[in-house]
Amino acid sequence: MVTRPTAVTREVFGQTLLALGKEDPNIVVVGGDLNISTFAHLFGREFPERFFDLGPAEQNMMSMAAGFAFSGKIPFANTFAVFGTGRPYDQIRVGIAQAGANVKILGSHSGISVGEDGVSAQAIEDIALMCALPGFNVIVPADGPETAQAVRVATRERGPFYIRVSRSATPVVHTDGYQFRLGKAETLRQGSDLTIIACGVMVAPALDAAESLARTGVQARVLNIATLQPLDKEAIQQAAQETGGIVTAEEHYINGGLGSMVASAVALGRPVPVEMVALHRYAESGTPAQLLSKYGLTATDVEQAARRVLGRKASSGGR
Amino acid sequence: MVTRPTAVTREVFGQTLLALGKEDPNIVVVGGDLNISTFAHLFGREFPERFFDLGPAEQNMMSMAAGFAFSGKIPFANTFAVFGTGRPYDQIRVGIAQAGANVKILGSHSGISVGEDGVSAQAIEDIALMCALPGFNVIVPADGPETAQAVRVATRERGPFYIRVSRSATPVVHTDGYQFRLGKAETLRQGSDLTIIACGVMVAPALDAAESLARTGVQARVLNIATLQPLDKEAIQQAAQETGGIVTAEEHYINGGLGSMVASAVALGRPVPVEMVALHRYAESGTPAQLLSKYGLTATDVEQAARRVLGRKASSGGR
Amino acid sequence: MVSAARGSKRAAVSAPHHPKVHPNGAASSATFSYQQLREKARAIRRDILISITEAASGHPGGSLSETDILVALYYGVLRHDPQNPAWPDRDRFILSKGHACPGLYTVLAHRGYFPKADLSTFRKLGSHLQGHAKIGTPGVEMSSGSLGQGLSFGIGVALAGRLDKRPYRTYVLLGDGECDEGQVWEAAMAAAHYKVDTLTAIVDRNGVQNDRHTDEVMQLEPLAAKWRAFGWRVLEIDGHSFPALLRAYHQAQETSGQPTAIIARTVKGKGVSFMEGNPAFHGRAPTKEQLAQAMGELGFSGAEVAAAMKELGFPEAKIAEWTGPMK
Amino acid sequence: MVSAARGSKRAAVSAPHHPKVHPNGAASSATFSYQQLREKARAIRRDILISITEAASGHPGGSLSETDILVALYYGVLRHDPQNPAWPDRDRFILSKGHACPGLYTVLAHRGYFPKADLSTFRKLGSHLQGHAKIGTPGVEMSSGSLGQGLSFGIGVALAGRLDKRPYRTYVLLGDGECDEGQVWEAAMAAAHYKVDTLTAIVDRNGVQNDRHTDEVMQLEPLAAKWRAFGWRVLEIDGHSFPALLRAYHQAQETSGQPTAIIARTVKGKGVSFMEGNPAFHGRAPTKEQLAQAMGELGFSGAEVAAAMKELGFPEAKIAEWTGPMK
Ligand SMILES: Cc1ncc(C[n+]2csc(CCOP(=O)(O)OP(=O)(O)O)c2C)c(N)n1
Ligand SMILES: Cc1ncc(C[n+]2csc(CCOP(=O)(O)OP(=O)(O)O)c2C)c(N)n1
Ligand SMILES: [Mg+2]
Ligand SMILES: [Mg+2]
Repeated sequence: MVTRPTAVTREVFGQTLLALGKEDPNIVVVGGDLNISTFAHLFGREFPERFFDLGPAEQNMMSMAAGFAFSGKIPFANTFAVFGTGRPYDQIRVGIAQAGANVKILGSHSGISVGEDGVSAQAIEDIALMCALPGFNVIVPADGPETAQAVRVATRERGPFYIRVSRSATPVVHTDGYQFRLGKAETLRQGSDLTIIACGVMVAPALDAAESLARTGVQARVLNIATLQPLDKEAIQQAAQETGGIVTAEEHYINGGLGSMVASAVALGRPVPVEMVALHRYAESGTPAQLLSKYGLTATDVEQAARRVLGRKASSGGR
Repeated sequence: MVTRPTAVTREVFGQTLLALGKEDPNIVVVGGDLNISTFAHLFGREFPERFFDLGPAEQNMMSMAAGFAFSGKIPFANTFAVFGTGRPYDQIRVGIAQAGANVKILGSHSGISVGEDGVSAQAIEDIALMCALPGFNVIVPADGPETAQAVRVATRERGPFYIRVSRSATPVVHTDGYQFRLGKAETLRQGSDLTIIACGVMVAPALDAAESLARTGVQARVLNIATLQPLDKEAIQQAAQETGGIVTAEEHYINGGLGSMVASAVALGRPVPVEMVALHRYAESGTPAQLLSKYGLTATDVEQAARRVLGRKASSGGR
Repeated sequence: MVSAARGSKRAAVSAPHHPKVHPNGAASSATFSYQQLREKARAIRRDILISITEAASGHPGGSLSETDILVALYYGVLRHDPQNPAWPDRDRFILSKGHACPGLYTVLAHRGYFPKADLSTFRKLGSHLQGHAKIGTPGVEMSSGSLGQGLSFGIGVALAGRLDKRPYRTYVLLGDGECDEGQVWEAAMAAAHYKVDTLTAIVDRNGVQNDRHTDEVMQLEPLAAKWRAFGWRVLEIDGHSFPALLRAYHQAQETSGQPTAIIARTVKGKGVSFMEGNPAFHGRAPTKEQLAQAMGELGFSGAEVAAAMKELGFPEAKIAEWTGPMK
Repeated sequence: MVSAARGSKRAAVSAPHHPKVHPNGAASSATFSYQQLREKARAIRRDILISITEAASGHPGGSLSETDILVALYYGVLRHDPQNPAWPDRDRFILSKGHACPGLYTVLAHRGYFPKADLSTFRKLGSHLQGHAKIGTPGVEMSSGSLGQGLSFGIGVALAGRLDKRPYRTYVLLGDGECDEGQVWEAAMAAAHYKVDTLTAIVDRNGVQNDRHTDEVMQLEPLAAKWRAFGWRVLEIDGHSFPALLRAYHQAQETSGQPTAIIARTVKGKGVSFMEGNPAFHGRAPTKEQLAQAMGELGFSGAEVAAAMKELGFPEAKIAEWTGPMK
């Protein structure tokens, strides 16, 4: 495996938000007593008059954000992913999604890599929730550089955005010049034997798995799909067409996330075998590394899924 | 098209709940000021001491239900589907799903067939939400008889259940002797050219579409999948294997519902072409019939999707 | 800008009769007497009921209870320009209890935000007059339908105005049943914490919610004490008295350092005997026969209703059919 | 069953020393002096800090502020049986502010619900002592971690008891920051509406929430007036005084027709100078060095800490390493 530099995506969010705050006086920030954890306090320290902590009162926070948005502001609502999606879901749905409000939601501490705090804090359903809202842009950046770009793009583009970041330091897979393109899959590695499609913290393990496969002569294409909605169906269908098998990898419950959306795109295009690396149940407290391993979200799990796909391709007499 | 008798599934819920209340003194009902609409008031009239209206305060309602459940009661929480899923989602997630509480949630007025009340009342994401909760039983009955059975099964089986019913009268596709089996797909019609998989109010249009297809010599299998979680993957994979193409039909947004879960099952089994009849955006006010037609949820839409599948089967040189 | 002297017969109410003549639509000179406001309210109740009857669904009870609250605001208090609903300095009115949109729609139509004829399309496919008020309709500031969200939204609106140093005020109308929602109290706490004194909440205290009376479903009293304990100035008034309403709005405008809650005691279904205080008409449309009776009780002759229906865009045949049995 | 006379030095506290000897685990005769309760609390604070230090994450501040509240309950008030946590007639304690579970876990372990050695597994893979208290751990009544849900849960528990004519009482501990959540006020309203007088809420009024002080994040005062306006009897006490705590619990038991809220003024991080009133220690574990200082401040010698760590199941090497620098 390659040793990669790491970055804490929530910290990158906070720094980017601070930088944007200097550029655009219309940005306001609302928070739920977790601004230090999300690094939104960096903005709050610099621009106290544009920073509103509402305490743990997430419903109020989201509807307030909608009110700001329809008064010409660009509000960033920030908290843990669980408290920024499920807790105020109805407020997001009616006041932001259905209204088409220009609200940006940042959910930090997503997935099981939250670690020790345990299940209540581990958002493993937020992608399903946010992708169930028509018109909502849902972004799961793979690393620090992509987070910075995603936050900028979300600020620039009108409409509702959800951006999902992590608690722990995660590997950096992009170089500094990287340009994030909203709604577009990114090919991180060419290959024609199968395609590994990943998002968020699973992109690095996907690349590691591809490396490992390459050592046995298997060339895996690797797609980073940071925009979960709108989904780049064409890239997925092209990958299915050209490589004949797909593995998805995400730090999310098996239902409603990347896997099921990719499976839908594949089934609507050229059907090929798909294997999914995802969560099948609630996790627990533990270190991030322990949990990722116990619950099946490692490079090895991705590689094994890839081998299953290759086996299924072979047995179906596929290309 | 066959003319079928109709029943109002929310009314069947209310009547069944009343009957169960007579059988089991441990059933309690919590509601959110919509008990007349859900017909839970039938229970409330008969058993006022076991009936608790909390007003529109759905978060409180759900956590109270959890408290009842862990004190030996079988609580039914009832309200509109939007207010029984998204509004108190975090309470359901932590207090019911993660805790494994023996709570039964009844969401009425689901889908766009709510009609004139408009988008805020139209639950088109509730299946995605509830299926994103590991271990949550999610049932979307096709008609009155199945609703009655589902409510009984949910009462009998331990663990969290979500049951989704409708506002309007909907066609009855089951006879009185029908036995609902939790977690099992029901074959409503045999056929080998393709399979139509539907749930809820889309089951009747699926049967109508199959009839229409039969008149042109196409034999469509029709599966009613009332249990969305746990999903009967075997039946789906067998249908894919045996019929080579699948259409899904649901009154739900395209993401996270029946279609995407079926696509996942198919992609994990034998990949075949799938077409989905589902919603692609928010609807609006209108009569149920107008909306179902405008937003593409009619028998004709199912039939057209079936013909697309047949076309794709042919062009891929499939079986 | 409003001054309604206590006990006076005429309200010195400033509001634009012809908004277009005013630069920015802001300034205003026309005033309405209490009698004129009452007449407006009567006409608006009429059109509310006609449009709900035509839709054959909708929420008459809370629309009739809120009518005077809205008429006082839109004809006596708000600085607004119906020709320019996006005017940045406009006062904002936010309907949190969005099911009662027939009241708002009818006031907006009478005020000139959109043609009155639109009222006959309420809840119909393709209409901008959705079953619950939604962003997109001219004059509608918030998407609604899910209770409890409006006050929070209003805080955002009001704080944006503070940041931008705009002079506007923000008014939010809540239902009493709606106050069961915890989000209302989250918002109440936050508005006081941030001293949002440009924000006024009006609670339509009609004593009835969806299924039953508020006392039966969820005891709200002492409601004024709740708002006070959450840091608000509280005014308790008769929500059907224009002098009281205008005075209260005025007092709210003069309150600084804290937001103001106006608890407006009203009658659900106000003006129609069989709807008054009757939970059954929270969310049910009247029949044609019931409409006829209601029109009579509001003091409208068949001819007057026919004229109104014509303005609302109804075809002759339907006008004849509906108003035939009316006196 | 509890009677702690005002000003008396000894609390006539009934609680089982050896629960197994009591039929159903209910009856109890042993009493603890205030001094004994204080000693218990000191030992529990010690073990809270040891387990959080070992976990290298967790929430010391709110665990230390709630310690006396829990000790008074578990040693002086609750009718419970640690050997039979499912005893249907047991009094229920519900920790709504689930992040402060180290306090609860340690009290439960000291009370005998599970081995003290489990405390050294807190937050570790496979442990039943999850980062936020969760159904499944003996003595834990509710899954938590998301603020605002416990009081509602408690209403369900209490009403189930009323339906089943069981004698138990239900106690719910809330954080003060937690009271920002609207759900708390939904529950407050409902508990009063349904006159759930077997329900007691305790607010750990430590003045600090996650990021900052409660006054800075969201003004809660006048907090007692809020609960009163929501229909509750309110008792305001010193949450670190055992006489005051026991008296308040007793008064709550004697209140009928309405639920009781005990606003317990506490110090976040109580007992450890650098944690007291310090938001930084809301959710951060002490270092080994900080633990050593804390142990000293609580009055424990290195030898005493070593003995405690042994009971908590730590290996000798770690005990030596940690307690070496201690006095
Ligand atoms: C979150 C939410 N829960 C439930 C409902 C269903 N509902 C619609 S109106 C209503 C009663 C509202 O009563 P009130 O606020 O008193 O309205 P008014 O009497 O002014 O019409 C309810 C429960 C809703 N719209 N939103
Ligand atoms: C719904 C929800 N929002 C946010 C959080 C994150 N959070 C954990 S503890 C905490 C502060 C709680 O403060 P308080 O209730 O005063 O707790 P205490 O001081 O007793 O530790 C916050 C905001 C949460 N756990 N749940
Ligand atoms: Mg009302
Ligand atoms: Mg606190």
